[in-house]
Amino acid sequence: MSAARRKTTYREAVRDAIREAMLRDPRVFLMGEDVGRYGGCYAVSKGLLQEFGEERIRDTPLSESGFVGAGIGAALNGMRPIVEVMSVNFSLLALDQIVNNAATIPHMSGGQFAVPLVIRMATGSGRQLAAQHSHSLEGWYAHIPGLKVLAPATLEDARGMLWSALEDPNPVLIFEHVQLYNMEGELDAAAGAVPISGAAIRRPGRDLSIVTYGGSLSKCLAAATALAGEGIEAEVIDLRSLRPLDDATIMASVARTRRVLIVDEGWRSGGISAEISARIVEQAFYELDAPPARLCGVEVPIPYPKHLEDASVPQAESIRAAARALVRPT
Amino acid sequence: MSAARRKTTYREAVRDAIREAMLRDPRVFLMGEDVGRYGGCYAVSKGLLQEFGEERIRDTPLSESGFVGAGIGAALNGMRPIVEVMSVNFSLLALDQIVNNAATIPHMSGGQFAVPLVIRMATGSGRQLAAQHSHSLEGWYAHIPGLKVLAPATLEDARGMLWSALEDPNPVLIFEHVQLYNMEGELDAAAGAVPISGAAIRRPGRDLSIVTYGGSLSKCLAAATALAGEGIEAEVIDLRSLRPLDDATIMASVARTRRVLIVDEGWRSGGISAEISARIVEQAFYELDAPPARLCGVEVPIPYPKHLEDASVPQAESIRAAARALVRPT
Amino acid sequence: MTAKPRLTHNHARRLLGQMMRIRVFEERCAELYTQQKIRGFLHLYIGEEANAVGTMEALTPQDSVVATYRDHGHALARGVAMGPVMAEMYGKAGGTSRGRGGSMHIFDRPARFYGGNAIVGGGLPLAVGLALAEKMAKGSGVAVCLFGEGAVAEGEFHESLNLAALWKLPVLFVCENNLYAMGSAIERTESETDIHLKAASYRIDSRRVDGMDVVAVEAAARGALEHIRGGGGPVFLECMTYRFRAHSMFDAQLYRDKEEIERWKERDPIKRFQTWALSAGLLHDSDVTALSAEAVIEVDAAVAFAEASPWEPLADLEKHVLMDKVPA
Amino acid sequence: MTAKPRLTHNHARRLLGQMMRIRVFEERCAELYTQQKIRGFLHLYIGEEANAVGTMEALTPQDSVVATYRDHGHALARGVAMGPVMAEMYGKAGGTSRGRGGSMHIFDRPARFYGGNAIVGGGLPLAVGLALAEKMAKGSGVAVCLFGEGAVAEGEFHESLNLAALWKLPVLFVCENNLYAMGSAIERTESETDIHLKAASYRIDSRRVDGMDVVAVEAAARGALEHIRGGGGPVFLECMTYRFRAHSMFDAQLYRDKEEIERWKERDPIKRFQTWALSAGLLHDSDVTALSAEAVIEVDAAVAFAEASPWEPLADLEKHVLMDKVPA
Ligand SMILES: Cc1ncc(C[n+]2csc(CCOP(=O)(O)OP(=O)(O)O)c2C)c(N)n1
Ligand SMILES: Cc1ncc(C[n+]2csc(CCOP(=O)(O)OP(=O)(O)O)c2C)c(N)n1
Ligand SMILES: [Mg+2]
Ligand SMILES: [Mg+2]
Repeated sequence: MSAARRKTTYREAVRDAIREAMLRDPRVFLMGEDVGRYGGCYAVSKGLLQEFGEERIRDTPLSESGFVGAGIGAALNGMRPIVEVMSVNFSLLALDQIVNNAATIPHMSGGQFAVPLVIRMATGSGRQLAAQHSHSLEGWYAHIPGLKVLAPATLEDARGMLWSALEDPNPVLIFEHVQLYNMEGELDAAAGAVPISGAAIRRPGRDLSIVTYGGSLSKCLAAATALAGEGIEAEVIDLRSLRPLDDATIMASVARTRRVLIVDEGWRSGGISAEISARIVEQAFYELDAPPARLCGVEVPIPYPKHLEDASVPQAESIRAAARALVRPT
Repeated sequence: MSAARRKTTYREAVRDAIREAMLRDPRVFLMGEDVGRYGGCYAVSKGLLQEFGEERIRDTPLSESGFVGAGIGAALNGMRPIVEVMSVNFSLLALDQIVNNAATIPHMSGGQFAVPLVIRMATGSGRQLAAQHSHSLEGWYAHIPGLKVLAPATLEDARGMLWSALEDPNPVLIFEHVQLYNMEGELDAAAGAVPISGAAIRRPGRDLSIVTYGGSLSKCLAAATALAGEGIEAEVIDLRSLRPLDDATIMASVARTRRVLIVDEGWRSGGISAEISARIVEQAFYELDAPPARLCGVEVPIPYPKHLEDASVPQAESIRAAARALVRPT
Repeated sequence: MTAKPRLTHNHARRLLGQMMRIRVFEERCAELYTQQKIRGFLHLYIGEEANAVGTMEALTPQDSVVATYRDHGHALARGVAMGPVMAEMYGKAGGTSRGRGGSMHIFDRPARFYGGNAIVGGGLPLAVGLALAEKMAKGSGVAVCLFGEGAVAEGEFHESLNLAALWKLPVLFVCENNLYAMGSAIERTESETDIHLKAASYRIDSRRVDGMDVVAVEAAARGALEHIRGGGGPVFLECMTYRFRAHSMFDAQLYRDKEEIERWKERDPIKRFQTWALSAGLLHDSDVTALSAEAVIEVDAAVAFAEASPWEPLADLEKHVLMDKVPA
Repeated sequence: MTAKPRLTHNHARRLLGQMMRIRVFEERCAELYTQQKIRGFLHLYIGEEANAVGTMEALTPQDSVVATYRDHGHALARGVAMGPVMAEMYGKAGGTSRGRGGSMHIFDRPARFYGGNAIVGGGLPLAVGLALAEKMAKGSGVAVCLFGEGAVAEGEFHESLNLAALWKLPVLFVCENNLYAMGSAIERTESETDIHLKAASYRIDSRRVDGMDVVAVEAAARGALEHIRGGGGPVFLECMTYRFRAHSMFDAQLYRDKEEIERWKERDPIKRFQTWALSAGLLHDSDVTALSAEAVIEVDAAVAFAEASPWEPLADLEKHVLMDKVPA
């Protein structure tokens, strides 16, 4: 690899993104439970307190509604807060602020006030944290008008989405999958902001489109590699943004492959996969050779034991099987 | 009408259902903000305090998380609480209790504990209450495993679903559309419990299926009547339960009509309509003459003025137009 | 009545005038509601005017305000123009929020008026955040948060008071304790009914004030703001008050008796202040007559403004759901 | 050390034994975690045993218990069998929750042990509800709710305390104040760091107890339960304690220094009680040796039980998501 690339992890990429934002804009600050002294529940913000001090790396009490609401208020009054909620399950405590305030104030005020706020949270299963720490509610949040919802699945996006989100005048939720934090790879030393609209084709293919995001991307890519060995070329689309959805990229891919598998760790019923399926049939019904297929989380509060947890969400092997069944129905 | 039928309203039907449950089972009680002295925000529980006393018609402070959680605890300990949350927007304050506790404890405890709790809330737009009082989040709740979600749209269901919900060992959410409370009609004087599983065909038809629920049912029926004048016979399905969904009734109807319009006041993206559309293509793709169509709420925090509020959600006229376009595409 | 040595004629005239215009405005709103010009919920502020007027008198333009659904009185006292407030009640495009919010959601950028929040307690964290931004940016503004005593039971109250006190933020909490939350008397919702004690338990400087006495409220607000601006951290004022009307237009008031209302009406903040100012020679009958006439004229004009204002075009329904820039 | 006149040999033996078996169990859990037999988060209770043991000693079988994610100690003290608790930590079918909950979600119906709740503050409303049911059904049980001082900042704490006090419910709140919430020292999270005062502001009978003194905790719990059973309403105990280990297994403890930990270790509830009981002649060296051996034997057996327990079949993944009846 070129000298301009360096090894990093997803965790470090997020940290670098926060550091960059803090350096670039004095209005930016990070606020959340244990982001400071403790270094962040998932060690994302380790070292930032020492660098920026406790005003701007602001530890909060356990008060999700209070400090998320305070983030909204600070955004209304000129700041650019990054609020960290440790885990999406805890964000339910702040839902009033997110849905009833952040998402409505711009419209309800007739466009007088914007809420340029970023809320980061960890999401997803895979660490055996059981039913109050493992859910994937990003697709659920994507139902709410007034919000933008991002799911960085790569180092580039972990590094680059934050600044774009902070520049957006709207409240943006960024979901970081817990299994990604340790993901290693190389990143351009000069890596910076990336656009936050638009999906990305992470692997081109002709036989089917696999639409996914976040923690499921690497599983889909692994499945695609395995499928290639069977002669099935899967195109893998990383949604990147769950709200808004990039219909154009999806439809263009589906028009080429005529078959689509949507993979999503969230619960199946009423999940984001259903929305994608519905849009595909609305916009590309006559180009489909088969109904869009969904492979989603099993509808169960995530159980603790590994064999049950693994079985609760799509895995490379089940993705491969679903893709194969779609392309070569028996 | 026969002597055994009597005039009533949806509001009275709910009240009668509560009264019946209170009389039948001493473990039942009603708890919520202003359910007692005030008689309920929408006057549903008027008079019940006088009849049953303040222990069992229990006014609570403004503490949605506290009293919903208390309802869960009481259900765990042998009671059969009916908890009223004034409006679905306020229920966001109690979401931690509903999603992280009520929906998970049975599974998380390995089946040791059930949560036989009913939560009633008002939902929907149409009263010009604007962006913090008018949303339709029942479809959103239907994403959560461990919950059952009901939407009574008729007097019979308003009267009959509550007791069945109380007999269910699971947490059941009942959504009452604010525009229905004043709905008048006749009800069998002996009306009582009705099963809570299964959709109902409210109007048979051969040309298309309109799938809907709650506050949109009467609009769909009005549209169907008007469509009949144009020679289009719409079958109108009232889902009644949003979780679980009654796939069989939907698919059987779609197999007959080959066209389906899903009508839902909730926001379109990621709403319950997307799920229904996805299921239909998964289960009945080759029986469809056209892609399932959705007519949903516009993705906007509901605005106050009547013309904008009306335009935010499906109305009989827009339903009729959408149905016509589906059956007679231009 | 708290006698304030430095109360000038002009100031007395201003206080009375502010209260009167709010009263006349609100009474007109009640009429307009029965005429179905104003729809949805409507929460009249009649009887509680001294709280908003006394508080807002003490503010500077840099201060920000977070109010409840009972916000028209607050907005008028804060100096938001009456025409746009009335147009908002109508839902017209000339309204403060272009009609999208209605009576419960008055927002006004020039006045730094951040709603009009209809989730009870939901405005408190916003005020904390406004104050946090102010402190971090070394601004001089104070965030003033008005709410009813019903909000005190909500978790968001608790979290907000703790944050404000912990971080010594420039917030003035103004609890309008009108003894009822809809139909729930405070004894039936709070284990500690002395709300100012409750606030003190967060180590917040906390005082109880006669909310029917505009001079007392103003004096308390001035004192509080001085303390806050001096870096002393948040202050909590519990204003003891009463609403003379129903909670909203759908309320049969089964939960309180007429005598109680009548007793409180004897303490009507307008009548009391007027009587006192007249007897103290601070105001003359002619002032009262003039103010009263001015209020009617202003309200008439506001109604005319609202009537004349157009509706937002249907085509703009989805406007402002996402912003394309942060307004400067 | 609080000397209790009526402390018998048997009782002293029991208290020490309970604390010891929890300590040995927890230390074994730490080992099993490094062996990856236990996964996920694991929150050790080491150092805090006196709180659970002292409290649970005072309970009757009708009482119910609501705990946190630091719940293994609570469950053992409450009398939940150690084998199933260990099997739950493994995620095995023989676990209390058939393995589905893991270390943070011990539930046990016979012991009326309602979790194992991993949302900080989330158990408080449940306890209020358990107590409400008890009161409405005229039962004699008390709902005991354990939680850390970190939970005090949450809105659910506030709402729950108010409800319990307002309705005079039979709840015993036990705040295990170990001075830190993860890495956040209490001074950095609470404007009022005296938590028992905070509780008192709800007009709840509230006391501070030395949580490193099992006898003091038991005495306080007994007193509290008497008060509650007598219809006096809820009681709040603030147990001053300390966790000797990291918050969970992923914690580098950057937020406190070793000396502080060492200082608190001198007050180790097991060592202290043992020393005192020996010197007071209540226990003999042979008791200590025996208890210590018994604890190891019990933990060994629990590990064997967990090891031997099967996994839940994959086919049962969706079981219990919906119940088909309310368990009797
Ligand atoms: C979270 C929430 N719960 C319930 C309501 C319904 N509600 C509107 S006003 C009100 C009473 C509030 O009383 P208080 O805070 O004392 O204010 P007041 O109306 O007396 O000025 C209630 C229960 C609401 N708007 N928000
Ligand atoms: C609502 C919520 N927010 C955050 C967390 C993450 N978290 C788990 S334990 C903990 C600290 C709790 O401290 P405390 O209540 O004092 O209990 P302790 O761990 O000290 O026993 C935090 C922040 C959580 N589980 N739930
Ligand atoms: Mg009030
Ligand atoms: Mg602690």
